[in-house]
Amino acid sequence: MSNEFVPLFYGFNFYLFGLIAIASALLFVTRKSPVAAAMWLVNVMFCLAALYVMLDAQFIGAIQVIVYAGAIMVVFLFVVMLLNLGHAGAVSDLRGNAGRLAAGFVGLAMLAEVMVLARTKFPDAMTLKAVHGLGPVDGTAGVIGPIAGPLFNEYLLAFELTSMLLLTAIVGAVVIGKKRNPDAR
Amino acid sequence: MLAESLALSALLFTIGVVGVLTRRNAIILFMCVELMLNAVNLSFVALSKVHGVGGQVFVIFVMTVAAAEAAVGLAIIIAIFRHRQSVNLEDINLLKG
Amino acid sequence: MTQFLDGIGYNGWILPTLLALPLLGALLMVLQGSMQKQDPDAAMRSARSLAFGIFLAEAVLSLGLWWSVDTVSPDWQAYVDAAWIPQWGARFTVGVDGIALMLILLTTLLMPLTVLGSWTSIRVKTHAYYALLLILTTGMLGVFMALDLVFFYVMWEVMLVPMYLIIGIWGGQRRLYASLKFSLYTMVGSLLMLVAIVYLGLKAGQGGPPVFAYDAVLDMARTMPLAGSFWLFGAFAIAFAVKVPMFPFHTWLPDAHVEAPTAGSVILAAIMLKMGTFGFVRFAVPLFPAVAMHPTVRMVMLVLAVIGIVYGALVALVQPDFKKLVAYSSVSHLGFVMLGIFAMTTESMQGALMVTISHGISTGALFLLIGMIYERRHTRLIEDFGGIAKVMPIFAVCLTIVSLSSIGVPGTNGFVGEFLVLIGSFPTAPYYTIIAATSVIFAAAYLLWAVQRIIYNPLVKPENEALKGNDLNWREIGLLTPLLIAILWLGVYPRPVLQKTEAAAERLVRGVEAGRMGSLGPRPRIGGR
Amino acid sequence: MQTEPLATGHPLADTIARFAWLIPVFPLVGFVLNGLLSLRAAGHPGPADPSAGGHGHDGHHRGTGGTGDGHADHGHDDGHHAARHPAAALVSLIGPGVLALSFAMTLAILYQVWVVDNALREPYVLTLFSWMPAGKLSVDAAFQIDQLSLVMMSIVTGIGTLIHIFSVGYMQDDPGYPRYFAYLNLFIFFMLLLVMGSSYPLMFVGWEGVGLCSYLLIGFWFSDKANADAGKKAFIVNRIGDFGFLVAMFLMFANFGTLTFAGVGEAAMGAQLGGALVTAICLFLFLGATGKSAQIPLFVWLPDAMAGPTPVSALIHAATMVTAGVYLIARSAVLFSMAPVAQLTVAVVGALTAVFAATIGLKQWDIKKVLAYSTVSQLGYMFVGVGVGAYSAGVFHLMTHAFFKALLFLGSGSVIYAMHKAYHATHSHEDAQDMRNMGGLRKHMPVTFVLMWIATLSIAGIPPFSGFFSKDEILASVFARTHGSTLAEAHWLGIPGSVVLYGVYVLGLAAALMTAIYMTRMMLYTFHGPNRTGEKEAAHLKEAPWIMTGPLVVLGVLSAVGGFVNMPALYAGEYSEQLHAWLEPVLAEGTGITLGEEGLHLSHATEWTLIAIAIAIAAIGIAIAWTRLKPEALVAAKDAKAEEGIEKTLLHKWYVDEAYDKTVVKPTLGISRTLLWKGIDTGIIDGLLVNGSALVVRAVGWAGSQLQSGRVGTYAWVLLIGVLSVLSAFSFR
Repeated sequence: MSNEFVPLFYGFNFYLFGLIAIASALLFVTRKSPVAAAMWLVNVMFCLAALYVMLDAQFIGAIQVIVYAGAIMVVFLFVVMLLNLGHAGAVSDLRGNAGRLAAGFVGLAMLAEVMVLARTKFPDAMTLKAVHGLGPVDGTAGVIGPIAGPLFNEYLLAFELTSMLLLTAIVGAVVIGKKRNPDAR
Repeated sequence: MLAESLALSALLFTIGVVGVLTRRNAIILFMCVELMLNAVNLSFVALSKVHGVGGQVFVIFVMTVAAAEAAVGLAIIIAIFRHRQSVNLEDINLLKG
Repeated sequence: MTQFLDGIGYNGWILPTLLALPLLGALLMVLQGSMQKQDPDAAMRSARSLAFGIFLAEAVLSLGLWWSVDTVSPDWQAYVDAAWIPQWGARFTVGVDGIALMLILLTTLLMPLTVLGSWTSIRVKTHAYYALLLILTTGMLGVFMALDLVFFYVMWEVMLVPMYLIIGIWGGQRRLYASLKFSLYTMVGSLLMLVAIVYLGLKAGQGGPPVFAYDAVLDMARTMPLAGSFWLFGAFAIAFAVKVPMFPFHTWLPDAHVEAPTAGSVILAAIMLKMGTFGFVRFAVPLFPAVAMHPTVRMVMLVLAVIGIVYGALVALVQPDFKKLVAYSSVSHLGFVMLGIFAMTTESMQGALMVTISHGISTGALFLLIGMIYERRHTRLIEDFGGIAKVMPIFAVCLTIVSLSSIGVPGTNGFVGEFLVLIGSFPTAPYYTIIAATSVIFAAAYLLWAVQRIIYNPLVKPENEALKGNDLNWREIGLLTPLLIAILWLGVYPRPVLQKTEAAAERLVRGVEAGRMGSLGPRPRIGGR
Repeated sequence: MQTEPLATGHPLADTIARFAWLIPVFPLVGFVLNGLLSLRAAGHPGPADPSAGGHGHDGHHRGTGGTGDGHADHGHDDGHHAARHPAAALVSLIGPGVLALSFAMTLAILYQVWVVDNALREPYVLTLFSWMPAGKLSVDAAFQIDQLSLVMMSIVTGIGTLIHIFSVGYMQDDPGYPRYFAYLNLFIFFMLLLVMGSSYPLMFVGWEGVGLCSYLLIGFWFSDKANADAGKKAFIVNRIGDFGFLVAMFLMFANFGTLTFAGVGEAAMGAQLGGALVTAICLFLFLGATGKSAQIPLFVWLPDAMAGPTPVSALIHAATMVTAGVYLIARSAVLFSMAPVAQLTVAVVGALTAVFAATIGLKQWDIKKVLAYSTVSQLGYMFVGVGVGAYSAGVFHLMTHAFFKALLFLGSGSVIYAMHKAYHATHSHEDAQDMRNMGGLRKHMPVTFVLMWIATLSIAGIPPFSGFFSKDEILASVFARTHGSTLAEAHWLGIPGSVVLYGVYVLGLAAALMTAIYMTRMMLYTFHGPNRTGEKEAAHLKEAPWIMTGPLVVLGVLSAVGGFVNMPALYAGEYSEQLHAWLEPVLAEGTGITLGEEGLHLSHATEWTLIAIAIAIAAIGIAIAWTRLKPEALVAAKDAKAEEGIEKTLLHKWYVDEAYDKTVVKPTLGISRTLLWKGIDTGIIDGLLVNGSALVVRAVGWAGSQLQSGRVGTYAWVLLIGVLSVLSAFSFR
């Protein structure tokens, strides 16, 4: 990518959304109130949707907005309100200074690790082979078609299993979340 | 823009991790996990530009699983809250055998 | 007799049959047990008769070995070799020589007696108990006849489980502790041995599929460099030393003995401990003669053997529990065996084997006697007795004879073995032998003192006076008689046994002597027929 | 390897000696029969199910259950006079009968050897079967018939027969009567094995066997703890000696390659005179002998052994078993003669024991204890004899001692029997063995009185009784070897051998003096003076029945004339030294080494002087006791005051038992219990190593379980740290 010509506006927007995403994420993890945190997370997701679009994954960007920001986060907020946890409690749920320091340290260590790993040459057995028949996305072949093809051919079984998973999750959520009648026993 | 995307992904993932480690509220913890998943999704999408559309297919799977996880996880949180009147993880040690 | 046995092809089928019969018996036992569940007394009666019948059949069958086995021949006798697990290179290979012959006969002849010893004392889950005894028998016989290292190891472990259960289910107060200690000790040792066996098998396969055949492994092991074989010897030696048990590994024995039911103690002392010494004679020493006879290694083994002899005797001196006393006396006796093995002369080796056999007989008889008195008095503490000879004279006579045999009074089997070990060990290990010989004093002290406190002294305790008229019954006399005869017979005329083992002992000694010098030398046996 | 002569070529091979194996077999048969009788009467087998309890069976057992209802007090229990054993008559026939058969057989062989005397230069070895063949070792079950073993066999079977007959009277009323004879027969069997065996291991069988029988017989009345203790003590102390015997055998086999008497003797001839090897072998053999023959330091068991029935004391602890050590050394004559240092050790220990035991004998009140210490002392004498290489003199004293000491013990048995009967008749519980309760028995038991005096004069060394000749010969031999022998030239602990021998001679005289004193004291207190038994009891004192006094008379005759078989050449002319000549084929080789080529000869004047000194010492001893001791002043045991000072020390036997208890027994038990068992076994091995490793495992497990808090937060931390570790493992390869 780096050897390609990158238009200035494209690059500006990319960095802009990236910085907003980082800032929102930081705000998200530091908010006391769950509602505020959730709002900042939604913001992160919007930024990511934008980035997806810029990375020639328009369909993913669309469902990012619809599924994540629109559905999953709404469920979160719904639960927060259902349990009446909307405002920060008397005691912060944040850990003490030591916990925060350690967490920061772990985070830094992870980043460093990723940097080192990026320069590491792994043994052949550990590297993934390119999947045959799936060429790079060229952005001209339409938005949905390139994804739909593999999804309903190579990954059909996985796709169907995912549907099973969703069904199970729905049933499970209903069963778990159902208020038990104390007299039922 | 691959390198920048991956760097952003790593950064978001790390923030998610730090969030998981620092928060005690179960719901916020869940959200942090969602953030981490999103970070991973970003790298998938970025890499699909080079390695093929499989990455995007995978993102769809991840989202599905995330949705399922959110549904079940939140149901569990509700159940626990009914039982303990708290979503603070320090109060919850049901995993202990 | 030999002709008749040849006529029916005895040597061709006897060893597999001896292994299979108890297993079939165990199956039969389980079937019978599942059919009648209601009346425990009826179950006990049917179970013990069935078990006795099977063991008797086994004993009668095995007797033919006495004539059919040519102990002088350099070949393995009654050799059977069949494919077993081809993927691992493990084969079902069995065969005997003079040494194994004696131990197999000891096992098969002793087992019916252990059933008689459990006749009335085992009252719950009788079918399971006898089924376990039968499986245990297969394991023990398998160890003595195995000529494939993997088969040997499997049989070695097969023994462990039934014994663990026998102690753990039918044992005394602290049975769980004792059974766990017993199995953990043994397992630690046998795992080391497994590693060594796998290594040897791979090495003997020379890059191809592993080979576990005894003869092939032996040839390979003797050519290994000293440093490598040192660790292998160590792995084998620890496994066997735990079983023997040698000095620092012996503490499982008193607990296991005390807690085990009578038959368990008898088998443990009479046969299972011999697995350890047999292991040294069959595997650890001949496979790695250069290590075993290395001055330092040999010194360590001799020192431990002698410590075991004296230490076991001294600790036995102060035991309040008679069963524990006998257990420690076993440590002492087995020390003699180890001394004989590592002194490595023909006389001492034969003596070691003689001690092995006679310890099996006399300690087995002692445990049976303890079981008999325990059934009557429900105590084993020496101080609880006194003056028993007055109310149970037959018991007193038997206990006296058996104790004298254990002490090693000439004219009993105990003397022949000890004397041969000592006189054979003296030329190669004089100082150790002299220290070991002091145990003739301690042995007399601990056993006579205990015997005095049990059957002599005034009869004051009312519980003991109540034993009047409750002397040994015919079953118990019948069960002790073969043992008493064996004690006196082996003491007065041990020649048949010594003759049968002489060739094997001599080949072993010469082979080890040669192996120590670095040459291949005569192996204990070469190939089957 | 074995140098045994071919059985066919031997002059004895075609004679009755061929059946010599019957001699020990007779008593063995007796043992089996009597043992079965004892058991048959003793118990019926119990119920089929032992845990079902033994009640309701008592009815079958009335009167037969006890095998040895011993009594706290020596023999005859009050309640058991009616309990004479049902098979007593049969036992009385079998017990002494088998012995008589053996004795007759021995005499027949003895006669045979006498006839072919000159031809029997080589021992006749009768091989029965191969006992322990293993590698180079080959031990045969074989009997050796030669002059020495014939002497011993005659003593064993002859005196054994007499004592068996005596026992018929003495033990008749004991409920354990068949058991008693079973043990006694078994003892004779083993004793014959000991003296007839042709090799050291076979001798060892007999050696241990007699120890075993001694154990059983001492503890015959085992219901008394003291008796059982004494039996056990005898066996264990003997075992210490056996250890020496064993080591000696190991040394012989390792160096000579054989264990037969003939083979070892031959090999010893080739060894170096005074070499370390033969010296070591001899010292270890002597350790064995000290155990069996109750010498310093292992003599402590013999006095306690008097807990057994008195005929047992006579047979085992005076006449036969305790002399086995002397026999052992005589048997190994060549070996010992090759090791002068060991010989001197034997002589010195023997002499010290003789004196030491005699001092204790001076103050004992129990009549059997006096005799016991006297036995120890006389055994010391025998060791002096064999120690200085005068093997035939040692064997001679062994023989005469067997006569007079058996007589003394049986006589004391008669006395005790009478005392017991008397106390029993009056239901008194006084001690029937305490001399302070006796006195004046002369009137009541005249036969015993006369016979006991014969024995006393004999042991004191008054001519012409047998003891005089044997004792004199030993002392003369010691004196003769002070110059010119290998002993005189050797050094013992740096002291010249001749000096040592003079010391031994003086000690021997001292012991003789004390022997005369304490024996006279015993006679005075027992038979002379007023009676202290009690007025009522005195009426019941009477001579024992003839079945008991009969053997006493025979022994009395033997004690009186037994010495004539070996009179010195000085005055006996052609009748001199007959025993010496008889034993010459067996012992001459050994004696020859000690004395050199020509032998040693004392001048007549010296010999007469020595004889005079010996007689004078004995006479002085008797005179001292006769004049200084006042039996009239004694009071009965129950009124006696406690002794003080040196008397108390002597009465308590120099506190040797106590010292052994404090220095050996207690520490051994203590170390075993606290250090070995509780310390090493339970503490270090089980506690530290076994439970320690278990503790480590448990600690690790506990630490692991703490991670299992059940809190997601903790898990997240652990997970991440794990991921980090794995990743870093890859990145920093």
